[in-house]
Amino acid sequence: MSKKEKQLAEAFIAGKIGRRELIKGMTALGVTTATAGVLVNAAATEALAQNGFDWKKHNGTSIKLLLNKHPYTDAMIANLENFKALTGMDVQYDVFPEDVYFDKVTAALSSGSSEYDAFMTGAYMTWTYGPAGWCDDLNEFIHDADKTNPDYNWEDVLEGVRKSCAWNGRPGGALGSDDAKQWCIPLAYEQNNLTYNKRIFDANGLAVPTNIDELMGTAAAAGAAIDGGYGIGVRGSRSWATIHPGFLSGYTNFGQVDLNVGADGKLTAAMNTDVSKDFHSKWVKMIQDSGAPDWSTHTWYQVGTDVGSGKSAMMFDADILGYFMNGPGNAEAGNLAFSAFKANPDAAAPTPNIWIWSMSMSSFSKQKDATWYFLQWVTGPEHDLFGAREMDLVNPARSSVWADEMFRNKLSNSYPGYVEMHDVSAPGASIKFTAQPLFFDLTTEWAATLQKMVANEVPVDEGLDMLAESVNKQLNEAGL
Amino acid sequence: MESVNPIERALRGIAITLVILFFMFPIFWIILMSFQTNETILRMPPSMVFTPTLENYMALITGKLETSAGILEIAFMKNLFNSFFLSTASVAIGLVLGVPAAYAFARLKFKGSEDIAFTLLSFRFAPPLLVLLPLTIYFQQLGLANTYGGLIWVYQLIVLPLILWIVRGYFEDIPADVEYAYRIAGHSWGATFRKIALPLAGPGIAAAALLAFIFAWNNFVFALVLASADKQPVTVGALAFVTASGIQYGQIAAGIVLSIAPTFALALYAQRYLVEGLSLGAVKG
Amino acid sequence: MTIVLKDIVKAFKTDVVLDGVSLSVDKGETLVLFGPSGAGKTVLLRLIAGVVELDEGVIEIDGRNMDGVEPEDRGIGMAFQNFALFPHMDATENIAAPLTAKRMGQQQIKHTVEKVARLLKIDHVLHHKPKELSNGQKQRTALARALSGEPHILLLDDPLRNVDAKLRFEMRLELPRLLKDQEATVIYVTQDYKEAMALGDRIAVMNGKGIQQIGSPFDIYMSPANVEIARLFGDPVINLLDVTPERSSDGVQIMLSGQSLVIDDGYAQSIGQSCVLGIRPEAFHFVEEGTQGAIPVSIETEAPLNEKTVTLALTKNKREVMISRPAGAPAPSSGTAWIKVDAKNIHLFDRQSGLRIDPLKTQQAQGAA
Amino acid sequence: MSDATISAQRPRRFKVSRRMLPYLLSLPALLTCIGILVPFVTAIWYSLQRYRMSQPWNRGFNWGENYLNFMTDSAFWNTLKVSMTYAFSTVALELLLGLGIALLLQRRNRFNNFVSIMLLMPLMTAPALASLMWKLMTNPGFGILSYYASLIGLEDFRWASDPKTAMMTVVIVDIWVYTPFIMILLLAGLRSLPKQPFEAAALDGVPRLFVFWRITLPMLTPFLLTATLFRVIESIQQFDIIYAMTQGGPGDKLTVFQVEAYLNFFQSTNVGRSSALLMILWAITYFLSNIFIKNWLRLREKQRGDA
Repeated sequence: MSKKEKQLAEAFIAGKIGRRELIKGMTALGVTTATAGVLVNAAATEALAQNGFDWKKHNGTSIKLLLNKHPYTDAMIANLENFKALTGMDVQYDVFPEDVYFDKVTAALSSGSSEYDAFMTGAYMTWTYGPAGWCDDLNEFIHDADKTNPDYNWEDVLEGVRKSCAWNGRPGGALGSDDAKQWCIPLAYEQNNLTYNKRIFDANGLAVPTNIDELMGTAAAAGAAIDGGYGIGVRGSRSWATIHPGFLSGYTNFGQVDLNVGADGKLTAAMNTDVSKDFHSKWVKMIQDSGAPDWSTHTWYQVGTDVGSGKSAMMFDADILGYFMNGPGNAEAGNLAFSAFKANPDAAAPTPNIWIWSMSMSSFSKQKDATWYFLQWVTGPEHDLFGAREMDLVNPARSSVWADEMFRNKLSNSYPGYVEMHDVSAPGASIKFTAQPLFFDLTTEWAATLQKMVANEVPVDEGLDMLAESVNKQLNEAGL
Repeated sequence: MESVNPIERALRGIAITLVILFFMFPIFWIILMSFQTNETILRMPPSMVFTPTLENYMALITGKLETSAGILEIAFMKNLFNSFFLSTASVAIGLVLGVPAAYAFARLKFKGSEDIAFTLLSFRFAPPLLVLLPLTIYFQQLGLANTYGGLIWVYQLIVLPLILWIVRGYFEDIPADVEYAYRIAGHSWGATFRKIALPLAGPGIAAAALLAFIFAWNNFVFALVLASADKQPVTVGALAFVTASGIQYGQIAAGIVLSIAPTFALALYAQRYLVEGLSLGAVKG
Repeated sequence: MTIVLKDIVKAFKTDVVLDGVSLSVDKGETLVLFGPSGAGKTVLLRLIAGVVELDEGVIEIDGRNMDGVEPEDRGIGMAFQNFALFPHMDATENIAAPLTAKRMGQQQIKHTVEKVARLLKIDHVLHHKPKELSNGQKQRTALARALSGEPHILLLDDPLRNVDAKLRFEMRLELPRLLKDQEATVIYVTQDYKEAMALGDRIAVMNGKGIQQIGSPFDIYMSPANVEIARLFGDPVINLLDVTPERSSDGVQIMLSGQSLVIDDGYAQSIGQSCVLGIRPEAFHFVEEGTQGAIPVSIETEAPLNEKTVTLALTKNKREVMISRPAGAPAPSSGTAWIKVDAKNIHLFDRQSGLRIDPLKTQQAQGAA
Repeated sequence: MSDATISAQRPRRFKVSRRMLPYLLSLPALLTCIGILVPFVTAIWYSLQRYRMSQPWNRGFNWGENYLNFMTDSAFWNTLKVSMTYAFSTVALELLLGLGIALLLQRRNRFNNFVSIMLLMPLMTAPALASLMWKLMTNPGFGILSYYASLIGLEDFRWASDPKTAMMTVVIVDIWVYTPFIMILLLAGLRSLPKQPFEAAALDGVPRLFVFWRITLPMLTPFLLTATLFRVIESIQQFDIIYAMTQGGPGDKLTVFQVEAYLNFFQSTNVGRSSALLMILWAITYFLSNIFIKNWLRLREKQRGDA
């Protein structure tokens, strides 16, 4: 970077000039906004380099990452040069589309490949990877002052998110318990809330629903109002991913759980209670009445694309999906609004289930210490802040970033109501599933059962009883 | 086969039109789509009237995909190259291994030849995943994981049985006497193979190679499981257009068009081998 | 080059084609393998050529065991019944195949090909692909290819089978001279007895897994070893009549339509046994009514056959007989006629075994039985 | 041949090479494939274990238990049913359609040749990408097929998303991709048939339907068998199209063997069940292919014998 650019960036870091001045100054120098962000962070990185930690310890080492194609990855790659400059390390990476990403991770790890040192993952996946011996407990690194730089500030990571990534490996064991192992570290996370099309809502005089019954009503009304569109987008493919967003968030709000953990540690199915049946009936009816016609193939991107193109009036899914769909390139850009949502009128607060994109260290890595340098940098406050301010690293997993005015303003300016929504639902946000090794089997079967219910192939009560029976059988067979 | 009956002619015409419509329309539509932006693609009702844009192709070729979240790097051209390299190399090796073996099975009846031939063919019948899943582990141990060499080896699973089966039929159809005549004239086995068997089975070999190339090109799951990103073919690469910031329908379409183009060009170039060459008795005349 | 076959056995799967065939061919000799299709002639030729493997037995060429010697090392020229031309090469390249194998120079190859082509009158179609050649031209090309390398052994597998009658006739005249000029040892396979007679120094008659008779054309024609061979040689086919020789005052006699035909005393061994009497059509001749021993027949039809004329007639017992005479010789053409046969010109076969009964070898035959 | 005769004479070298030649020629191909056979054996071994990667402590041999469990496992029977339905409906329809088109294009002329090449396009499209195309075309939002369906009164036609039409939709995609394969094989076959029987039949005024059943079809049988063989085997092992279209859904409507096994391996990491499923699939394909190949070889021998 030229000297002038550097001066501008340093002035900004030191608080001498504001963001507006910075961007003005940078633009005058012919630098785009995104590049400006990287430059600013270069300055921040320089500050980091002076915190007394031996950043150059692994100078010359090269590590390789396995990454999912995602804006978080884009943010990581955009900032990578700064990490290389900071440590003198080289970072290679493979990026795979999300459709095949996790299969790729499983293929690499199950074969014991040492090709990748670290990889992106969700917390659910570590329930497989951890016990299988494919990823390491990162507590050993986090709490080792020799290996972790003093500014890392682990406690800064949102507690619910942080603990959701830790599990003691015992089927049914509580997440974040004292004996839990930190299988992964959050990059950013998604809460499941309502994203609705304000234009459609306003035009048809619709109010933002505040519980499941209102949601059904509003969805039906909105669906009737949109020509060739439908009321509400939720996922429906035959996959665990159908269960975990809106569906589980609403389900949990009624005090329901997926599994009961007995006193003896034995797991049993818990989804065939009366309350659960009631919730399922409503959910199924909502999809039948006002869901997408091809709901049963919908994954997050159909749900998102439809709300972004105005095909659907709202969605109960990841908040960041609403964030992206409100951005340029979408027909409804700027029309989307956000609202925290509690399905149960009697509940005190929303209980969003969360998805956490995080980083894990491969147990097969041959250079774990060097890899940890990358992990602490990429999950550290500087990169988080950079990603949140300059790229699309929403929702950042650190409370310090949420406290950052610049980030809050950026969000509020472009995405009104987003920050408020986050603040309302964040306290109740965590993973609501019971951690256990059959997670994917049970949720996939759950999704398949939902599909059958929506297609009227099986009544809700009967379907849930059958599901519970099947789940119990599988748990039993697996010795859980 | 001479149809003079006007009703029959009309019926044939209608049938052939329907066939062309069914098989060609999706391609036609995807080509149209590849010249549109997301905006015009998502219009309802769909319309054939739009201002064509080369944006999608430009993005693929330059590898820069502009999205709301900024510029994304995509490696589509690299994928295309991988497809090309993997398919070509696999077919070449498949021919080197398969053609002599096919000749042995066809001409030099030997003890257990039918069994060995059947065994080889039956590899085609092993479910790919059955082999693929454990193979990841062995490839890791052998250092073949994520190498072109390893992939080309696994591709033999598709290529080799196909070549063996088709080419063998061709060799069998060459009258043995023609080869005997050449041997008796004083030429060695090798010369006979080169100068008589190979040229006469040429159309069959070309057809088999072409088919094998298509099947290799179209493969999806082998590379997906066994290779890292920089070795992925287009079939996997085309999925990369699904990003968190939306599906780039136009680019998917352009990607599909670009991935069909090479195989199709090859088929056009070698069409006489495909249609005429696949007839198992072609060399009898 | 001599060729010696000893106890050749060859089976395809369970189907035994040759069972203990022995044979020897002298240097410069032309041996004709004659027999109906399926008799194993072609297989035998291929065994000698080395393109089919032996099950048992020995093949020697010039005293050298051919076991394990590749076809290209046997110094053989071969013409196939189906020509087996190389479809992707023109006639020149086809004919040159044995020459390129010898790594001859281009000039010399050209010269030799042209020479052979002129000999076989195909020098005007040398640049044609087999597809563009007529059957006759293909046949000559195949022959040229067999000859061009001047092999010491020529194996000709019914080369005239697939050509039209006119050409076959021509070639039958040409071939003997051609083969003599080659000074090669020739084995010639044919199903045509005239070809066999015209070309062979000796003929080996093959039928049913082995060789039934070897001899000069004259021997085979005059003393066929069995009914089959008698039928195979001769056109029109030999007349065969079921008879039982009996004793007569003059020795041995056979009754034909009530007329006694006294035959050689050597046939006494067969008295009272069921036999087949073979009389070649040309052994009959028309005689005046009332001639001693003449047999009455009613003439059915008459057909001129090139150099001879054949009459089909019915005996009293409604048995068909054919009588042939040189074309132009006078004969009754309808009604009842009288024919006679010279007792020297008959063949007698055992009806059960079909074997020839040789009047000169009475003792041996009896001894063997 | 006796040893004495061999050793008495010179060229033992030839003897050896002649016997070894076919083995030498087929050995590289065989070795290449056997290398790939090793994992196959491993898979058998896995299929006999209780083996879920997320529970390494539970791993151990349970011998046939994975297979025995299938007997009472409704999901397995469903998989079997779905796979069979898919295989038989695709192959039957593709054969009919492919034969029909081949007959239409049988005469050699410029137009027919052009059409037959154009019709190969779907075959050039990777099934994974073809599925993507069809997904776009059947998208209820902007898909052209959904639009046309609505024009003819099928307002709410949901293609692959509706359990009732999901199978039909993937079968259509399969037909679209693979019919050209059958068409081209049969076209090649038709065009290589000898002309005499047809000319003779035409001279005798034999009805064309009779000619078709009694002459065309029997002579085409080897080609039909080859086409069927390759298609049946590929179709019973279908993965790409179904996985890309619906990942086996909606419900368990399309959980064919390979999809089910893939999900078992990659999502549940249940290696034991996944391998056992694939072994059963292998057994089925082996059985089917055996029938086809035996018949094919017999026919071939017969035709050769006739010729």
